Amino acid sequence: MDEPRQSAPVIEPGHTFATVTDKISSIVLTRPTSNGWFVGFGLAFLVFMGGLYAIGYLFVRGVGIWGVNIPVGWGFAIVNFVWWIGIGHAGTLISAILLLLRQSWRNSINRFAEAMTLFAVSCAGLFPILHLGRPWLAYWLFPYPNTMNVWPQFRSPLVWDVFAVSTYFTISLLFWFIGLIPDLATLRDRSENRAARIIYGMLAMGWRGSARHWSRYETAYLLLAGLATPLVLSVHTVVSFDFAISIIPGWHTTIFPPYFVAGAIYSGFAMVLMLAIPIRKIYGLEDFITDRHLNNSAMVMLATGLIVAYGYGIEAFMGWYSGNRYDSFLLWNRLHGPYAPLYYLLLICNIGIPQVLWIRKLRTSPLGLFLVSGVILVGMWLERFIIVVVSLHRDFLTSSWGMYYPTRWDWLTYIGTIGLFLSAMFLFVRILPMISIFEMRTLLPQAEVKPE
Amino acid sequence: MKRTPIYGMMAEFDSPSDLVAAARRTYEAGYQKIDAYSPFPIEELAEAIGFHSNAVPLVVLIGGLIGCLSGYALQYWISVITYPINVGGRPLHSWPAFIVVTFEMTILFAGLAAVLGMLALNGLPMPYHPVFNVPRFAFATKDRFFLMIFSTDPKFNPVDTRRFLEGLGPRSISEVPS
Amino acid sequence: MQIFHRSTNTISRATIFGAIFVIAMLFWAAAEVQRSPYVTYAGVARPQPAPFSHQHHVGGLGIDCRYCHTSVEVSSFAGIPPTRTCMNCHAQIWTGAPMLEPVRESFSSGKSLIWNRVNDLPDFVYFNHSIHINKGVGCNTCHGPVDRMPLMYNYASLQMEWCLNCHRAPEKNLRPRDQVFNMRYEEPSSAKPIMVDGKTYTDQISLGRDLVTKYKLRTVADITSCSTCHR
Amino acid sequence: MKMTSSNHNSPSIDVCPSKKNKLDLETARAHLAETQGPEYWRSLEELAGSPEFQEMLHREFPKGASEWLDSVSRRGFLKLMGASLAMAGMTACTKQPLEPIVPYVRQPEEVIPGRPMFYASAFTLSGYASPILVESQLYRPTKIEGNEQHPASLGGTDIFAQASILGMYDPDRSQTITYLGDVRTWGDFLNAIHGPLIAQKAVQGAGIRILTQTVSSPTLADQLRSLLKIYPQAKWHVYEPINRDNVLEGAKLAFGQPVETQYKLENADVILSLDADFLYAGFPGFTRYARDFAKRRDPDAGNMNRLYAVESTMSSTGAKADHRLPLPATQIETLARALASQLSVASGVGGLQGKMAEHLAGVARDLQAHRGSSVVIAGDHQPPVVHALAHAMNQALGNVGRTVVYTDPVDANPINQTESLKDLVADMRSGKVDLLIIMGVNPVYDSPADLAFADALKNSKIPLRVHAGPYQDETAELCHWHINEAHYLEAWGDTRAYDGTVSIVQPLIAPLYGGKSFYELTALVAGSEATGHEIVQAYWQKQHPGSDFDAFWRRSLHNGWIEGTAFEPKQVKPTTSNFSAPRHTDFSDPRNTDQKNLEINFRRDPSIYDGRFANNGWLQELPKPMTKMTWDSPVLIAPALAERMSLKSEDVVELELNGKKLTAPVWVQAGHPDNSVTVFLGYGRRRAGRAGTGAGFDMYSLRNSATPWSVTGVAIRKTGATYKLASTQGYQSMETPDGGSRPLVRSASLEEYHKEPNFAREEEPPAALTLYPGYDYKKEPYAWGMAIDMNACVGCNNCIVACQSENNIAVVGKEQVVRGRHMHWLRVDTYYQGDRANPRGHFQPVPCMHCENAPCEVVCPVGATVHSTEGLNDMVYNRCVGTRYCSNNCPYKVRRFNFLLFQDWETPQYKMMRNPDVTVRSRGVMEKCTYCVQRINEHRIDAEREDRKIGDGELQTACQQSCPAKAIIFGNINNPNSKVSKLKANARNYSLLADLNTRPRTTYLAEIRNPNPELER
Repeated sequence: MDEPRQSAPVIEPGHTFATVTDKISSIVLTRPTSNGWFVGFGLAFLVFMGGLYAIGYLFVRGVGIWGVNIPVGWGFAIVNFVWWIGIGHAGTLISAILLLLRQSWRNSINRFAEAMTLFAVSCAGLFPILHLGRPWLAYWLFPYPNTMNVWPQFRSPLVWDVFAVSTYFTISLLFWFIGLIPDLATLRDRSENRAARIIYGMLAMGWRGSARHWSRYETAYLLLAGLATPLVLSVHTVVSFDFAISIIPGWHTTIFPPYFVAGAIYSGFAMVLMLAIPIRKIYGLEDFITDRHLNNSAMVMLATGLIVAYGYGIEAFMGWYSGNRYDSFLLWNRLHGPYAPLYYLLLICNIGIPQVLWIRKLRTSPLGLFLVSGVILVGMWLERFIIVVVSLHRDFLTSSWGMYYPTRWDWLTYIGTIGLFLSAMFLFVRILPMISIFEMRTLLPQAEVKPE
Repeated sequence: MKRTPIYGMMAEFDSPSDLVAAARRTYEAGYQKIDAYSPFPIEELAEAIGFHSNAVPLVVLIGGLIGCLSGYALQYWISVITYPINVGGRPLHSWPAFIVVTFEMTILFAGLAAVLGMLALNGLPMPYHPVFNVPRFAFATKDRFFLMIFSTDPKFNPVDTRRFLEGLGPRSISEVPS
Repeated sequence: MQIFHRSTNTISRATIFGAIFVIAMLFWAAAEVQRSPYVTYAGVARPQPAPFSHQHHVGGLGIDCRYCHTSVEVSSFAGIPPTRTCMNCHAQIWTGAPMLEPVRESFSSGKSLIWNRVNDLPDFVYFNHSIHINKGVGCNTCHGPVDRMPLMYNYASLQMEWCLNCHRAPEKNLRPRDQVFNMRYEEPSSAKPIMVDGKTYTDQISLGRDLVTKYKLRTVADITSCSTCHR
Repeated sequence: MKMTSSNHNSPSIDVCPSKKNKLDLETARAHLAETQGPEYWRSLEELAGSPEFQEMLHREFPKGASEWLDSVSRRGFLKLMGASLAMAGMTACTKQPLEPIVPYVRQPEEVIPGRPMFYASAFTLSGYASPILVESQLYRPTKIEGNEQHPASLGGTDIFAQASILGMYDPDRSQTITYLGDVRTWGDFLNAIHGPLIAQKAVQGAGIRILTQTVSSPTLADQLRSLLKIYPQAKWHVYEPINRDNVLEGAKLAFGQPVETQYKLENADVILSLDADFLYAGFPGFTRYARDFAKRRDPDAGNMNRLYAVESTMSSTGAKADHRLPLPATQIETLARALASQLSVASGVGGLQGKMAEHLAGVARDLQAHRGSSVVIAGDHQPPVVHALAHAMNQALGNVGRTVVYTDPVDANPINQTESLKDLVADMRSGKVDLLIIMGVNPVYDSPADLAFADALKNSKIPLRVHAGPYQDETAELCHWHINEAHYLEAWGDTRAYDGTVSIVQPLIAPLYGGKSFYELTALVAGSEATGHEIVQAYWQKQHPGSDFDAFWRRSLHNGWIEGTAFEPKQVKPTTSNFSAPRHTDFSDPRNTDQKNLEINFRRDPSIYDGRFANNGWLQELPKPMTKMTWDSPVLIAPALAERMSLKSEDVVELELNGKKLTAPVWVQAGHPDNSVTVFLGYGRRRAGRAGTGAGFDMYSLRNSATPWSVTGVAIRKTGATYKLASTQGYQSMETPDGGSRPLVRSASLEEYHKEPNFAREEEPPAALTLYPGYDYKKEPYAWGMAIDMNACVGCNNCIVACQSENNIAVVGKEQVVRGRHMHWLRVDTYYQGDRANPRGHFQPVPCMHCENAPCEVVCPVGATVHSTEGLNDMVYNRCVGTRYCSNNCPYKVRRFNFLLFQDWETPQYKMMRNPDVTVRSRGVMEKCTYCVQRINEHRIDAEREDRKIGDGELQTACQQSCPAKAIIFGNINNPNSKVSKLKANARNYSLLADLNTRPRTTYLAEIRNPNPELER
């Protein structure tokens, strides 16, 4: 492990295999559950129920209850979809890419980052189905033999989405699960409660830490990381194709894939920090999630943020340079059109404010980072809104120009998915080790095998 | 070979270094049917017990190839053979459009192969295993390191093996009932 | 400590493979149900106000299809005979038959008989009898051995895959126009060859191919375009 | 024939005809009679077992009023129930519900189930007939088409005729005879009126007053006259809010007698319109005029006409004009006088200075230069003297007999209707009236406010007040008896076209609610109980005695008109001297008049006319040609005025006209004359039905009998409130706010065109530019394409309604239109170009382009929209899952989406009305123009059965068939000799957004204007 000269360590000194193990597993195994947890979970779940109500009404009445119309056929649903998918990128990125880059500091944040990925992708996955005119027919997007003898249309980016997102979810799930197996074994052996023992035992599948197993395990884990790396890049590329493949000014552009991926990582890390900071405070994990982690994540955000800024720049430049009357109008419309305030807000959130991350002090201040991350998440949501709505609402024929106004149902559905996300997170931290115990052990100096 | 009521003999160590050293010595001593257990992966350990290569990469490669071919074949069969129809004036075999799904299918199959292959090769799930009969083995997932000599080893013999293990200076030795 | 019993090893593996098998079975079952008479009504006779028997009228008395289904050659709709058509004969014969009471009742009261539709396509499918007749598709190709049906039932599933089977390979089902209404028509075989324009055919495919050109069928691509049936 | 519980009569009774086998209804009648009138179809409904129907039959007044305006109404939830059924109909894996199938008892000989029949008839509006063919599916009228052979139609129709089919099936139509709101029978009424009539006999009917609409029906006129013979003291009053009093008085002023003025625009090289909107429905003879006008707009024919328009509000005529002069209505008289003196026909004022004078001089010279081939047309709402001047000018220019023809009036009783109504009110107040019979008129709602008709009706103790009409409207409310009138598609009658040609109106179906026609009502008052059929036939028997009557009758019914009934031209001499003194002679400078003293113009509404069509959803949702407004009647104001008062569209203002106040939203209308506002009559109905009630604002409340059309002196005040208006086209310019402009409608002057014929052509990217090889359509027998000539198009909207009727397009209501969810498959974009004070108008009908490289198809994940081998962009509703990606990716935005369950799945009337050939779309699916694929299929099948190819022009889309200007041409572009191929070969032909390489099958012919070169600079 090549340690870049960093002051803050990945893990505070004085820990042993035992302390690490107990510290982390105790969060799950200690009884009783704190009231704080119940309150938090209760609220999150309530919000989620609100979302379900909105979804129920949606199924009864139809997408007409949302603000979508002609020309703006896609509204909040797709905005939220892209936003959630983007957030879902951090997990696999941290686990896979940083693993390949041997960034061992990742070990203490990859577990819940992956969990977050799964939940974010689940939230994202809801929207493409909900936004259908006839959601009960969503399965028609899968190629399966049917009495109609008809099949999906593989030239459509939406079919690509189906494959990309479902693959991404599956791989992330596997990655997360095999990462959990040794820790589940630990919990199996630590827990006093018989039921817990059986459940963890079943999930651990009888893991016993055999050297042979470990060696195959490591190979598989590494290969999976190798596969997940191109995958994570491809997913948001494919999502960006939804727009790039079309002919609508503001969508039809080649910069989208890289710029979407960067944006995804940007928002992903923001979400990781928004979760990590309170969690480490509440569960006193400052020893494992140290300022070093905050600092590194902050720098990743700074970097990806600049890539995103470059994306905006190129879009604007192309609008002007192409000389295409539709593209140049799009630029004008973003700067002076009815949605211009949102565009400026977007620039402030995604480019302006994050520049404070140049300040080292702020990169290690939990509160500061927490706030900046929040701003970035808002900014990234706005970016998707600008891309989807502002491009659509004024396209080629001036006669067909229109406006898009979200309805209360749009908001309720969106908020609802946030509720779903948080509920899932609460459950996760309560029943599974939120930090990879066995990988933490490897970080300890004792883990090194001294040559005889 | 002779039937024995015991599954093997197990020695417990405190540190990865001790375990690796012990494993080496045991292997050099001519024991082949041995295994070592640790709470985290130790690169040297597999070598030490004479486990050199595993088949996971091959499985993944095969999975990937299957995914790739089936992915493209599916699209070609649907778009060109069984359901040919003019979509926006594009040719039936619009290969550039078929790349994405092919790629995703490759990753999916390779990934599944990696996980399922690993589990299968490791013989998991195996909730029951004799080693769990040893109460102290619970620490194998915390901070203890175990070396195991199976009773099926030709050199195995309850008395000699125990003596040999004692020679390695373990924290404790326990017999693993079958 | 040992949490699980030996057997759990076998059980856990059995469960994994069992689950896979069960799921596969469910999909298969769903597909079967979708094609089953429960959904398609294929082969299921419908209750009718009067137990009209095609077997008797067509098979037995040899009445031509067009006597009742008058518009089959000129319209999309083959036509359901008005009560008067029944009365043409039943004013003279079986005048007292109790099973004909609904018919007489309808004729005297002027209230229509309400039959139950047997060959029923979804409302978004537009089928045209006249063109199929015109291109040499026999009645019983789709409607089956009507002359042997005491009570009418639909012979085919009427599902899209069934339609496409023919639209994708019309030569498999074409017959000479003069044979369209022949309920006992048999495909050409070496035993029973068929003469068309002085040419003898002993197998359906070669006959079908020639009829495709003779009757100027549109290309398969044409007749599998969506708007051929969906508007 | 069957009625199913499902969305429409299933495929079993569809099919368009190969040739329109028109037959007279004689035989059909017999069969209908055989099944006891209404029972004939009612029984079917009962079989369908629809409780709504029963409920509807017996309910007195329409429920769920203004349902369309309110998304969460009772019926809104009923629709929810329908949704489940909708899904059943549209999803793939559902079990088919068992459906009944109901044959005839005795099948009529000429009926072939599944093939429609066409009957000739005529639709009448304010006395003027539009000749039509009605498509009948097993005796259910389903579509109105133009009558190609009739001189007044030539295949064209107008929006009102097209939409009348919905009018017939309107579930809110009055469904029973009522007395003080209680259900009664025809017999009851007979008894009730018997006594009073006896009493009147004694006094020679001195107490009888009959108020009718404009009557052009020879039979009805004859009936009424003979009625007046029976009751010599009785009086026959005529009133319509949109009357032609000024035309009549003008004719009297000019010739001393009422005459009808007909224009022969095919002979006119120069046309001057003095506030006459002769290119929009509602102007007598519009369909024919539009055709003649369009015929002379072909720049390649070398005889292109020139149109000057002086108008008081932006109209489609103004939009088509080569020179347009916006002028407050009250100043047009002055201009007319000045022009007249220029042409030295009248001793008016010459006193004109500045640009106006030059302009006028130029026009005068142009007219002079085209003596005998020019025409001056005065607008119905211009004062009599303007009409007289127009007559004089036409005389002086030698146009009479060439471009202008005078005949007897079409109106059988040409009297000043406003005066007539005044007399009636006077008699009512002075208690002279004992029996008042109101036929079809709704004076309580639409009579001038100063007459206070409602008050007169309520407070004058008229012992017996009878109202006959299609609705339980405002007037019915104040009458004792209400007779539900039979729709013209349900009853016998006759009527006259603008040229006098008489058409027999024949019923297509027995009255849905057993209504009675005015013929029958009049007969009853005259003491006979003859049926409409007997009455009309008897009258024509008199006109055409002799043995060959049956042949004559059949021929007349079959052709749709009676030979030799067209009026003969009349020789009339105008008296050029006796023009009364000018009203005012100054062209006041716009800037110095204040907002307290503006001119207000009252105009018929472009969509719902005088309010009689207020409950017609198709018309309510039809975007008005210039504003694209639906469901509402804003106050139109000029941009300059809006600036001075800092008003924006949708700001609410208060109008005050001699004491009466009314608040309404404004709409800034480019090209509207300054210091003048235009309001539209017909809105603010109280008892119109679920669609019409409550929509818009009642401008009649400001209208006075003295100044029915325009008057100066209205004050407008900004209230600060705003009001949402439902315009379907938010942005009406091709110039984008960033200063760019988009070549959507391409136009040039005739000169420019001759210099550069290919000006409209745009380089399409070469096919080789793409990675993909193109698709070869040449090998196909047919490749469908469409060409739209924007020079011919007059923006009359007929195509939109025709399409709506043919393709079962849903009405969504104001709220949904505001949200941008209207469903029209074909829209007409209106663009304004140049100076907002007096811009050029352009109309561009936009159906689906059926792109060969369709962007919509590529992005559909389930292949619900794909290409047919003949180049159609098929839309498969039952495969659509509703991602709306196709619409996003459609650069023309012609796709429409069922965001909610827009179709009415319950009302049995609508089930009967729908075209059984077209799937009724459910919630959550995309839909769009299909090039009328149902017609293509039926024609192809018929052609194949007869072993031939579809002939050019044999197959017409709905929009094309009834287009009065024949601006839309559809056909096989693989046939080089087809009309459409020839048009596409024309230099003016271009495709919209060609640079996107979508390769549209629908292309446009650029607009060419013919301005007067001398006025250009």
